[in-house]
Amino acid sequence: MSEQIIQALINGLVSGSIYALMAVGFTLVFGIMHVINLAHGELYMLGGFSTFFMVSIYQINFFVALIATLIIIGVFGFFIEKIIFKPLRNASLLNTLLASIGLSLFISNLVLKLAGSDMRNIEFPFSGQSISILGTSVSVHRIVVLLLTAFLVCLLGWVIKYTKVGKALRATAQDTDAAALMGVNINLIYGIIFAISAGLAAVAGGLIGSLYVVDPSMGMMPGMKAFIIVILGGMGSVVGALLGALIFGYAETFTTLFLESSYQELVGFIILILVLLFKPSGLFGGVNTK
Amino acid sequence: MLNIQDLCVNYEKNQVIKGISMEVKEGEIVTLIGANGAGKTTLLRTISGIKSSSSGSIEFMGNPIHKMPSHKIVDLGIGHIPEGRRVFPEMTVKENLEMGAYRRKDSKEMKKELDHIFELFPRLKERISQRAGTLSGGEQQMLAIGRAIMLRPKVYLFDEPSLGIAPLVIAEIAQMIKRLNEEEGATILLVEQNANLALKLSHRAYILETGKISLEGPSEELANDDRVQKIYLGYE
Amino acid sequence: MGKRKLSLLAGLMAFVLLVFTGCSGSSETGGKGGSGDGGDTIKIGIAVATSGAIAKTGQDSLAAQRVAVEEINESGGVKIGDKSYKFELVHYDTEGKAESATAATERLIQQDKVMAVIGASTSTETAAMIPIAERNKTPMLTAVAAAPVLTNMGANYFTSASSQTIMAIQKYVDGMKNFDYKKVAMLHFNDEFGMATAEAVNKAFAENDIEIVFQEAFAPTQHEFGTMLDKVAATDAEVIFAVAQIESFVNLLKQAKEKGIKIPVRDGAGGALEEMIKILPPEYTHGLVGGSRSGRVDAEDHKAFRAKFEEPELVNSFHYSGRDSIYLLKDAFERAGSATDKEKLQEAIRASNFDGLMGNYQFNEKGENSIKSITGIVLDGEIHYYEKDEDIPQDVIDSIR
Amino acid sequence: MTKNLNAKKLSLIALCAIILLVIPILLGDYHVHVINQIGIFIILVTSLNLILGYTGQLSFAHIGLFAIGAYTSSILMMTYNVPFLLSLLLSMVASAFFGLLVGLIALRFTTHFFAIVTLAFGEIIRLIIYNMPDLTGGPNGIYNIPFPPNVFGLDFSQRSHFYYIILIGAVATVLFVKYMIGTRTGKAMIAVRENETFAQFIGINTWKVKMISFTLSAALAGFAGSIYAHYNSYISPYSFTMMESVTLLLMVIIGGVGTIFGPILGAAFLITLPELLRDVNEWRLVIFGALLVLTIMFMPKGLLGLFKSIQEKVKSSKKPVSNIDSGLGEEERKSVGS
Repeated sequence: MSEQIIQALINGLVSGSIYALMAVGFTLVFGIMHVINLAHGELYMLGGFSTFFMVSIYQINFFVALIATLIIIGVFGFFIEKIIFKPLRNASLLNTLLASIGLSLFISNLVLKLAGSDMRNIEFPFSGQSISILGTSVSVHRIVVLLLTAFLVCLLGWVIKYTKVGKALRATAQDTDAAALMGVNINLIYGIIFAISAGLAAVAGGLIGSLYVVDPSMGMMPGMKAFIIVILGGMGSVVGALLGALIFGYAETFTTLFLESSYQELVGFIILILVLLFKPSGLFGGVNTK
Repeated sequence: MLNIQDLCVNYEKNQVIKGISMEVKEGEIVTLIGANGAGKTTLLRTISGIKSSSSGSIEFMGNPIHKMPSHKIVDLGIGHIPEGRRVFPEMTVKENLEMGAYRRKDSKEMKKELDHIFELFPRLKERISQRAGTLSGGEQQMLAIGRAIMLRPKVYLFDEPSLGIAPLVIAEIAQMIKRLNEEEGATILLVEQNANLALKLSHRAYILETGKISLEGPSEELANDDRVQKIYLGYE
Repeated sequence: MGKRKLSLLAGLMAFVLLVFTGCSGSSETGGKGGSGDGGDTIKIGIAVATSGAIAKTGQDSLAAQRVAVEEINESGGVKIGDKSYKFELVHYDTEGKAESATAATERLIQQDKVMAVIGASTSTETAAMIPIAERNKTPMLTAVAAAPVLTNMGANYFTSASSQTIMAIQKYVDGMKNFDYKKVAMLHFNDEFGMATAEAVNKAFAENDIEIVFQEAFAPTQHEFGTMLDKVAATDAEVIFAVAQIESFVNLLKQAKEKGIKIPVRDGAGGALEEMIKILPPEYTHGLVGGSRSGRVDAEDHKAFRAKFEEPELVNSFHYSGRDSIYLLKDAFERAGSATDKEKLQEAIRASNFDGLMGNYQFNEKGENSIKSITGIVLDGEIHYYEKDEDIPQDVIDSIR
Repeated sequence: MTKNLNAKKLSLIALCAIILLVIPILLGDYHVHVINQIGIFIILVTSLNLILGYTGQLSFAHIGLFAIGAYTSSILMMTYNVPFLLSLLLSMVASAFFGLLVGLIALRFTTHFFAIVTLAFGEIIRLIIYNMPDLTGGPNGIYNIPFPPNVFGLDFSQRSHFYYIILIGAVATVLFVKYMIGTRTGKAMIAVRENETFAQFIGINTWKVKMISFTLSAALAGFAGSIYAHYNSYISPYSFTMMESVTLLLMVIIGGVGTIFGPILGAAFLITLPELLRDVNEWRLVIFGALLVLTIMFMPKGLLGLFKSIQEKVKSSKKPVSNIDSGLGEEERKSVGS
């Protein structure tokens, strides 16, 4: 049993880190732009496809493909913001939410039409290898996912904390008008936020696509879960998103360990409601919840 | 220096500013007095490019700026200290000041500027790594002014600097505004509800009533005007 | 309500009426003398999901149905009496939603006047469609959805031509016996298909002294099986029996391999083997055993059929099943001796004794078919098939155990 | 309303009534079926509009309450042989009861927190139905749900006869909501929507008003659910997912939120459009998605808003009056959420 618990602790950490990449981008867009982007999952799916095509069709190195995916989908995200969300800048929360659902339908069905519904497997360089941690074996694949996620989150944290763009992002999040008065180009910042969010989701898609499989409907659940995690952690809070992702990862793992897998979804929602009952703005919420 | 012609601004379907023409000359302190909801804040926001106008023009040193995005307007040298201070609450005092110099490229000059501001407001230096949200109202106002000075703008737009601030600190801030004008030659457009203070500080004044200018002239003259005394200065 | 709105309402209703009557008009004239007036085409309605999350099965079976119709029409059509008819397919997308499926069915039957409906992708859609076929006395076949709930609804006009879980159960038992497995870990979907299969397998295994030492249900959307596999590894199970669709199955295999779990995995859903070897490299699938529902894909008929597709290697069990559904109908029409009598057609369908690619189709009074599942074993990325009465060579068994 | 019942208006009402009554005679079963579905969704969306459009609370739990109505009615009638009308009534009571429970917890939250909590509840209801096979049939759903008993020679197993039940239900629901909005409570709801703090300030118990609105709208959702179950004679948890919930919201938004007529227009549009697009099959959802984005971008006030602005343009071109407030009425759409 103790070995199973150690395994579960590691499994939960990996699941949590995967959710974290999705949730951080989602929360950035919400926290700064006040847009609930339910097409987030489709950007993740596009990332999975982009990585698949580069790795398995054009034989590009997996890690190079991930970086390329980050950039390509990031740029795509930038233009999505310009074309769809910029004109909706003054629309209500519900209207942008519905527009994002329309976008999600459009992207997923277009990919379905163009690429077909077949599942695809991304070849991962170290597949099948594993190392021993605390007496249990963990696959190299998962460790790479974990490390890459940690690296990206730290990198993002560093950018936000210390760079000029990061400061502008934070200023915009805290007070958009005041940031504009400082000379921050708000339109550009919004585009950058969307690009970062899309890029992170796309990398998550590539990483998870390699862990699982890639297909046009793969984005639906992770997109939904990112939404719930972000609410759990507190809308707009990056730290909250990370913590929410871990809680969610562990909740799922321990539901499987002690109850049954099929209760995962139910347990997730119940945790959400319980957390909100005791902390109505989410774990780290309350700062930017306009 | 700042020239506004027939400016109209709408919120949704309601016209808030209904054709304003006014001028601020170099080296002047001009004040804009009016009741709540007269459109003062909207006017300043329109000058900074946060709000777009529906017709009319704004010229700054010969450049038409009414169609410019706000970051370009900042580049031209307009510093806006918004109503309610609007400091970035989750950032430290230092970070807030650095944000003020966001458009400036010369980092060496910036250091000097910081020292200068700490000289002007020694209290900010004491709180340099404190989060701005934890400062008192007066300190936040100082920070907001300091933040604007970081940019070295040619024109300062002050929006209700005395609002919600302890009377002692108001005097200090008024002093600062005067110093900026006299010692550094800054041009200032001041929006104030506290007409008494504003008229004392300024050279010229405009009176704004429901989106229109109802009266204008040198501040001293206006301070002696019957109507102004009755409505804005509270004399019986 | 104001006058303005009332007139708007009236206008809207008039518009809808106009559009609808316009639609029905055009589709009747466009139908080139439908089957109703004894023309030379017979219309078959297809209602499967070709968009949305579960589009794959529908797209595959539909593609095969189109090929089958083309084959039939080119080789003389459907011969009824001394006349020959051509098949015409009318397909509507159901999105995997019951609401869309019912509307599609109504439209096929009412508007397009099809003689039979084939559908749908999920059991939910199919279950919602059955009452409509029943009310309109229109024969309905399913080539994809396979849950027992469908044939348990007691409909007279519904027949299941997709391979039935029930028929495979004995095969699963035999499979366990062949390999001498006594302790099984069963992982299954918690949907209608998974639950029904699990229940039937539980019963059959108990009767044959095969112990299920571990059983767990999971949602079809689940991708992560790490902890579940850890739990299985802690038991003394000799084999994992997985009732899962392709996506979950692939993840299960990948993660078992990743964790270094040596317990072999068996397919308990049917139809996954051929997909698995396409998606995964050989080292993941080696030793995988399943009751294949594709028929013997190495047979000449299968090869000839696959050759009609641009990418023959992508042809799977849903293609074969879709193709069979059309030929089954052709056979039924010819025996019914009428291109217009739905009742006779229904009787003929139920009385089928038809050899398709998947196997031999015969139906019981509930509309369940009798296709015998064959065993498939994956060795080095290739599937080897064994009929019911064929013995699996000992060396193959040893190499897997 | 009684005052200006002039001849023109009466004749328009009569025209509408006649068109509505003859629909099943003129059209085939397929079209009647589509119209019936529209009718059921008009009931459901109109009830959602009460909480979303008039009280300003973005609820995703509606689909769950709809499901409770459908299941309650089916189980009562099939397992306990309760007569149809009583099942219908009890399903409304059950939905109202669960609506009350959900409301008690969810209405502690505002804006997107309320939205997400209701979304969680909607999903929890579905998952519980899914995981209780003994009562609800679990993933298999419930089939062979009986039709209402025949009356006046109407056989409700026929689409064209069931049409009249739906027609009565839809008209009754729309009229009820219209009446509700005119009452004191209804006006309080609108006050809450417009400015909750102000509503509190003028002495409205906003929490109570929101609870009443939520519970009433839940009861109506139960009503719609019961009709849905007996009409389709088959229900399963798959018909009550979050995506359907989103479809409901879309109907409200595309029609025109916070108006009586908007939900009718929205339901009609969003059910008819996919049917009209049937011939493009695989491209259908691609086009639908794009249309959705474009609609929200260019018609933020919904179809009704579009009609209104066209009407205003026609009007203003006739007589150039610069009255800026002409378009603002009681039914003006209010943005929901932040």
